[in-house]
Amino acid sequence: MKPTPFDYKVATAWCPGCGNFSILPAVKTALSDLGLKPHQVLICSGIGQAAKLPHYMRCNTFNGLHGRSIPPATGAKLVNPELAVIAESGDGDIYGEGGNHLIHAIRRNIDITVIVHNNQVYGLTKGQASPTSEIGFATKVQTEGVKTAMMTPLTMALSLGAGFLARSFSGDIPHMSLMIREAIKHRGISIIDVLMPCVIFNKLNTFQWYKSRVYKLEENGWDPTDKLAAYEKSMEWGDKIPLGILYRKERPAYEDLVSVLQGKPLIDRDYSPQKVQELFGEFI
Amino acid sequence: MKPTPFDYKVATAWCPGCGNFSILPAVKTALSDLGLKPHQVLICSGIGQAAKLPHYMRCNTFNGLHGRSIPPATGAKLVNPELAVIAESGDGDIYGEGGNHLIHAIRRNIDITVIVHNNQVYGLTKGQASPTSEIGFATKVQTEGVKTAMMTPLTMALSLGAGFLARSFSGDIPHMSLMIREAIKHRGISIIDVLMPCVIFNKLNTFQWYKSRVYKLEENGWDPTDKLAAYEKSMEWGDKIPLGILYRKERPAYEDLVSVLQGKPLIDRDYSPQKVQELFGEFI
Amino acid sequence: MDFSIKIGGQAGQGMQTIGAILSKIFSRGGYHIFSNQDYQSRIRGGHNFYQIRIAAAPVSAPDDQIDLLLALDDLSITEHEFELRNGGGIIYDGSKSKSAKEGSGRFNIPLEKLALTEGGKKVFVNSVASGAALGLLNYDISPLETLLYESFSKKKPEMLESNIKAARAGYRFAQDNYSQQFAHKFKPGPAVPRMVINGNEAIALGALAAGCNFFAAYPMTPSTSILVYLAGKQAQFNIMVEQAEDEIAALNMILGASYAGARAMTATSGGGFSLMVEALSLAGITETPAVIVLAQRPGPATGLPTRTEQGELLFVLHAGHGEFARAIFTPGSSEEAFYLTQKAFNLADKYQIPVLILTDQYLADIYRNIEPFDLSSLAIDRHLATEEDLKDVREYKRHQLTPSGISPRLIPGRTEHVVVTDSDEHTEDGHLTEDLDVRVKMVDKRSRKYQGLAGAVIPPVLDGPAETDLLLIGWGSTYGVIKEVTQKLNAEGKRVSQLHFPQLWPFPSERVVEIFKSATRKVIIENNSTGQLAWLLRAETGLTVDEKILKYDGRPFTVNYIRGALKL
Amino acid sequence: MDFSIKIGGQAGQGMQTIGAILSKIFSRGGYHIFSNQDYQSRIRGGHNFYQIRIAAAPVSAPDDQIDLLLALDDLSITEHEFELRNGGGIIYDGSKSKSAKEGSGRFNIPLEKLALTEGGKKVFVNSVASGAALGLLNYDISPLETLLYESFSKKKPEMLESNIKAARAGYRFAQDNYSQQFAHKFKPGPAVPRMVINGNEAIALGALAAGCNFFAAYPMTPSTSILVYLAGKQAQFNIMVEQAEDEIAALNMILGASYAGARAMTATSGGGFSLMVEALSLAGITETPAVIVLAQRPGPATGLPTRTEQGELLFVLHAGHGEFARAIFTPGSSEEAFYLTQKAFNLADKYQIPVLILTDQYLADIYRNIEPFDLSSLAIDRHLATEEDLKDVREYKRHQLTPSGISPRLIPGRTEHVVVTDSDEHTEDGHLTEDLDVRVKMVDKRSRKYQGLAGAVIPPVLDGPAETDLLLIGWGSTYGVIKEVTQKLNAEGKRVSQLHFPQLWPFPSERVVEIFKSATRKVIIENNSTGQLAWLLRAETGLTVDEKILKYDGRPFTVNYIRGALKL
Ligand SMILES: Cc1ncc(C[n+]2csc(CCOP(=O)(O)OP(=O)(O)O)c2C)c(N)n1
Ligand SMILES: Cc1ncc(C[n+]2csc(CCOP(=O)(O)OP(=O)(O)O)c2C)c(N)n1
Ligand code: SF4
Ligand code: SF4
Ligand SMILES: [Mg+2]
Ligand SMILES: [Mg+2]
Repeated sequence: MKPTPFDYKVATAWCPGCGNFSILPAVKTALSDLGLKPHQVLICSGIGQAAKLPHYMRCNTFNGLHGRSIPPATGAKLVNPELAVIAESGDGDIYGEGGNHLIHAIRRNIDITVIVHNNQVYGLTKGQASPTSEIGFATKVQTEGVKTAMMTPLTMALSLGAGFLARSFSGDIPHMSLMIREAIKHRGISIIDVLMPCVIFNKLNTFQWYKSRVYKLEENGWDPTDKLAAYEKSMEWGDKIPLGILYRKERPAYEDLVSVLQGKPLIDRDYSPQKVQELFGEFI
Repeated sequence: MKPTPFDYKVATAWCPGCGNFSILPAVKTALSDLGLKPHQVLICSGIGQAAKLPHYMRCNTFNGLHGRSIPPATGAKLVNPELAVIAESGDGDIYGEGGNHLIHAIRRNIDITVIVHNNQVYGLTKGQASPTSEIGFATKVQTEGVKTAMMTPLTMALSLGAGFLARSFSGDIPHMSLMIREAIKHRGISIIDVLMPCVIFNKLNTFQWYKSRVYKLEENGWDPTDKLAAYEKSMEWGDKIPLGILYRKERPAYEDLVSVLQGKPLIDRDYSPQKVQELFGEFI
Repeated sequence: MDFSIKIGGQAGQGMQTIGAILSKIFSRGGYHIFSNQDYQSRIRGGHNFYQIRIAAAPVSAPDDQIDLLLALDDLSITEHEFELRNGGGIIYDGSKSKSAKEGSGRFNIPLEKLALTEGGKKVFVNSVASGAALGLLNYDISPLETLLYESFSKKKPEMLESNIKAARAGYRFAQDNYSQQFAHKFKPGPAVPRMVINGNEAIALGALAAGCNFFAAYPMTPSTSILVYLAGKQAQFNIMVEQAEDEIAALNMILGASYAGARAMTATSGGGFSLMVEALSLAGITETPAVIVLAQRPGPATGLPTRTEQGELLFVLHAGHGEFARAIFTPGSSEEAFYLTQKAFNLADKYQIPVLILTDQYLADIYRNIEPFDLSSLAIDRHLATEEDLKDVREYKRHQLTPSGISPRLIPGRTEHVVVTDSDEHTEDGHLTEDLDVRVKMVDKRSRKYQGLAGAVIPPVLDGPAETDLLLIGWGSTYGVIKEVTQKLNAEGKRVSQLHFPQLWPFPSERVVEIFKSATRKVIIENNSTGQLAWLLRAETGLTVDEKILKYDGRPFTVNYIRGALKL
Repeated sequence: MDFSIKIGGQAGQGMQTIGAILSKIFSRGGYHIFSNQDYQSRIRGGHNFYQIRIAAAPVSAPDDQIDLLLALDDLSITEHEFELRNGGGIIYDGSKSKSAKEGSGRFNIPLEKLALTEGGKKVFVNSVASGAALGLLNYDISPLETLLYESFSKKKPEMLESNIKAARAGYRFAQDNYSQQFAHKFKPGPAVPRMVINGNEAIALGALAAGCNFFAAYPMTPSTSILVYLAGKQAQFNIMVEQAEDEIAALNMILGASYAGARAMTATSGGGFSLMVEALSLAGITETPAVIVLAQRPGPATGLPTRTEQGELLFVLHAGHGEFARAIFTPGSSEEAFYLTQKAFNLADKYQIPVLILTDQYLADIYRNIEPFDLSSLAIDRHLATEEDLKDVREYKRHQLTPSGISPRLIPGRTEHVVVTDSDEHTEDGHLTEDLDVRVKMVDKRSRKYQGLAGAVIPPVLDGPAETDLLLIGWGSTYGVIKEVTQKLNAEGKRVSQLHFPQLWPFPSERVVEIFKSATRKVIIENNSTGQLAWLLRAETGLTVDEKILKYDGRPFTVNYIRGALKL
């Protein structure tokens, strides 16, 4: 990997062989290829193995609560819009505990990028099923195997009107990096579901399992503007799993629509207690 | 309305003209037409004007927290499966505050019926936008009109694999009643989005507004088994709004899959503290 | 002069409109006013009332009795008739009233008919009724006309004329038919520019005066009016108001915004606050400033959504897992609500902590007309890292260990430094750590903030002699009513003092111990069922009180209630 | 005899497996064992350890020093070498170790090589190491073979032989090469059927013994092992275990289940509990029984996910908006964890309240070998409405006003009555009300439960003379270590007693006041930074202690730490 300004030398807490190791350079090169500097980027993460990512690079970091990476990203972006804001966490975090924030963030369409490290399992808490675990996947809690329908998150996101949806795979750093770049460039919320092996707790969806199934949409003349096609495609899972930009549509970002957000960043405007005087008349 | 065993004479706290008034008899007749008795039915509701419904009829009632009608319904149904269990609340409650429960309840597919009184507004808290409010809908909080995408809840539910999805309208009691009957008969989770006017806070989506737009799918030879068609149809909104069973597909309910749920209701089995002796060996 | 009007009716009948109109009119006429509301958790129907007290001297509590009942429905008569003082009267609409009997002190005014004939629509009943009340009192009608002009000339000019006609009709009818029969009369004095403002509006203004630029909330009575008020000021005050999908999002959003440089606030009630508790703890460990308004209502759970209670002091004090510093403000009046909210932001920024403002439905909704806030000495103190702080810094450390416990704070993106923080225990540079020595240092660092916070605590307000026979102790919204009780008892020659707490955490122990020394009988008055301040007082000082006067029926205290309980 | 083995290495190297094997072997050999664990919030790498104390007499705390270090990596040597007592030794694998030097007390055993040659895979290192430890001690190898047989013969028969071969190889190598150089030797005594069980397993067993039939939770360290344990017993014990989408759902689900007739429980840690706080309040007003286990870890927020703290006592005490009754159990041992959990369900059902079980990572994970639980006197008391209760009832009232505050409880669907409850304030029949007289009656009814609850409170356990020079006070997981300190000091001729609280709410004030009278020096020992019990004690009784010994680095107390702090 060529060096980037985002490099930060520190030991990680990931397991040898974990997919997270290749997501990290993909994020760093994407940011650096976009010409961003560490202080111009904010990563908000939740809790889980994935959520540790920003600790292993140089950038502004708000590592908050499990399931809650998106709300702080929302707040930060609205007031300090010059930051490139990424919400990054695991599948349990973003699709499970934090599901409500995801669905409403899609509706809100603020210019943030959501990167989900989807290992189809709860890694940090030692291997329980996540919303994306496959039916039949057995764990110490799901002793008879998972019985609930596997979530296909991009299908759900599409149904809520998301304007940028992509899938990538931790086995392909250039592809992840490209997806992240495109996602950040997209105005409005963008969501990237990154398939990655958890070598410890997911013995079903292994590196090889993914490797042998994934294929690239862009290599197959995919038209990412066709919503209905994207809907069908988003559910493709099994022998073949599509990677790439599933759907892309420009729609106005929240920031473009809300009057008070026009002009200087909110945090740079002038505030004076004395201005409140203007309101006294209402009460007299 | 013909009398039902679910009738309960009490003054309501609804406003004159409110759509809730006609949902109530629809629920009661549906239950009574199914031959159910009040003690065999449990309605779990949240908080809001809609959520007051079970107080105005005779049935088991767990009127819980705002946004949380589905989890108690889930718990109750799993242990006491002979009850017909309904989760009933407003759009703010079920699609807003409680969104995460809805999406995971769909994945879980327990045999409960979710009835959403969708007035596209927060009624009880005096008229803020809800997730189903239309773009441009102005309120005292959304002073410039709503800027976030309107949720089409059935699209989302479909994308999560729901097996019974219907829409009805408070202006048509027999239709609502039919939908509720079919929903209760459906094994697994069923969701009914009931459009209803809020005469006080929603001056856009009025009775007339709905009345002039709704049409019945069943009268148009609709095939509720075609998922892709259902997907497209679920997004139809504006000049024409479809009512009826949008999608219906049998899929195994959670209760049919989980071993411990086979046989007698959990609450009727024998429990003895002394049985724990069987486990001592593990520890010795 | 001390005159009370009660406007009663069903939700949706416009009691609030009439109440607001009359309050402003009498305020402009130089009177002191105090008004409180009682409403149910429904949008139409039921029974609500709005009570206005009009007095020559400042007043700070509702009267137990009334002089004029403006009954918009029958129930209002049966419910409140008995509250009338001798010489009081009832305005009602005989055409709508089945039970009301004519007779002395009964003023049958065809409110609806006049609304229809003069304005053409039922909505004009509000203006008819306001006019009628003024007519009965022989008050000048022009202040009402002015007010209607101000309200409608710009926003709904087509409604102006009908309103004025309706108001005049009501005025004339009352004057012509009944003004002789009603003993009370008063006239406007010289205009005084006092603000008729309630607790929530004062909080909203306080936030604006603090430069709050991000507010996220989820609607919940009785906090919603803060959300609504601020939403209306977005462009004018450069504040983004976001309705969050739930309360969890609301607090997490404002933490993100605050981290990113905003001055951020949220407001909610008990149920919503419960959902914020995890993020409160996040504010604690990430040292992110946040201002959180909790407008209490009776619990548990949904409880009584539109009533009042002070049941969450101890909850707020210990809310959040783990141990971390916070401050709790408990304003007792619109003035305190304003100044304390403004201060809360400075305190939150200085100590990088959550500051909680505990109010309740009663304070949220009571109106008093007060002197306009003095803005001259207010400042926005961000306490951000200075160039000096960063002079020799190569790698910025968001959580640098310092003697005060306060680390230099940078806004991400505004320097070349990166700002790193974490919900896990972390090193000085904000990265997660499992080094247990660092853990201890960080806990100690965060608790050291209490040294500064304790020094900055707003002392309890002692009103009355230090040597006292009876000390009446309260916090938050009971301030006004205890004040009136104290004044009355003193006027009767008793030696009584009031001790009011505008801040309860850090607890001002030293000062309390001192005050307790010279007081004989000590009574705590709280709108809850357990006596939470009494408990806190004992935990912090070992002191106990002689009695607790508690009320938990969802209604506020009244002067007579407290006097009765004091058995003096 | 009192011998401690520490097994150190990286996450994933199998310290837990080796620790569990050795613990059982020595337990079966008639020894008393105590083991504790220290691990990080990661799945592989880092540094973890597992320490086993093996003694002739009962032991209830870790030793500060060790006799044998089984170092699976280099770091374990550098980190723990200094803890070795004279005559102690280190087992390590020279081929993997860069820094370790040969020498006296250094036992270089080719663990990995033996695993590969004997078993063909690295995983057999666990068996090699277990064998090596026994070989060094000249302990019999057959208990190890038996255990391996029990573990593998059914579940993974293909692994059995290799494991036994590996174990034998390790045993033999140690015996042949080093057993002469290691002074410590011990042999199995007559078999004693004690249970090697940790706090979480004891809680899970307690729940099963209470007939818990619904458990919903969201995974969170250190509570997850309760979820995992119960999930494995679903069919056998007729308990449904559901992984909820979040903690809000978890508690709301169990409230629905409990309402519908189940005995329901959830377990979580601080962050998850924060999210449950709203539903806790719902349990309060709907009077729905619930058992909630909160396994504490250091906060705030994510804090130190795998460490221990007692930082949430006051949070749990006041958690939830509004005021409502609850009970808080604070077990100090596996025995208390079991019996109190079993009791919690009966108490929750009787008073129709939430019962909170406060434990922590330390208690959750420590193993002791204890006498099998005495099940003979345990019963499942549902306290449901009887035929008698319903005899003359035409319309059943779920929230009927009664002198005890407890209303007859019916299971929906099991009679022709309907069971109605509400998060709003409600009438006796469960329907929402805005009648403020009813409100007061309902608040009073719910608080009356405290009369019964206070009578049923488990008194604090006083161990040692009532007249004492030194009273060591603690709650929850500090029980064991304070017990050892007390025993040691008494053995040295000092007059010391221990006061342990297995239940902290309702607070057993009377008994404490009495006990305090005859104690001279009173010291509270808590695993937190503020002294939460000390605060509660003062709030409830006005009493203060002479000192607080606090620890908040995420690690539990040790005997020496407390002794040092006592400066005796
Ligand atoms: C409120 C809350 N609940 C539970 C946890 C415990 N927890 C930490 S990480 C995690 C799941 C992690 O799964 P995922 O998000 O998929 O991340 P991964 O470790 O697989 O990368 C859980 C449940 C927590 N920290 N906070
Ligand atoms: C945790 C929580 N947040 C907020 C509220 C306040 N609240 C009560 S009802 C309601 C919205 C109601 O809207 P909806 O669910 O659409 O029901 P409607 O009144 O429109 O039928 C809100 C926000 C609450 N009770 N609890
Ligand atoms: S547990 Fe799984 S996801 Fe977590 S670091 Fe290890 S391999 Fe990666
Ligand atoms: S506010 Fe709207 S939804 Fe609520 S009762 Fe009135 S009309 Fe119906
Ligand atoms: Mg994961
Ligand atoms: Mg609604």
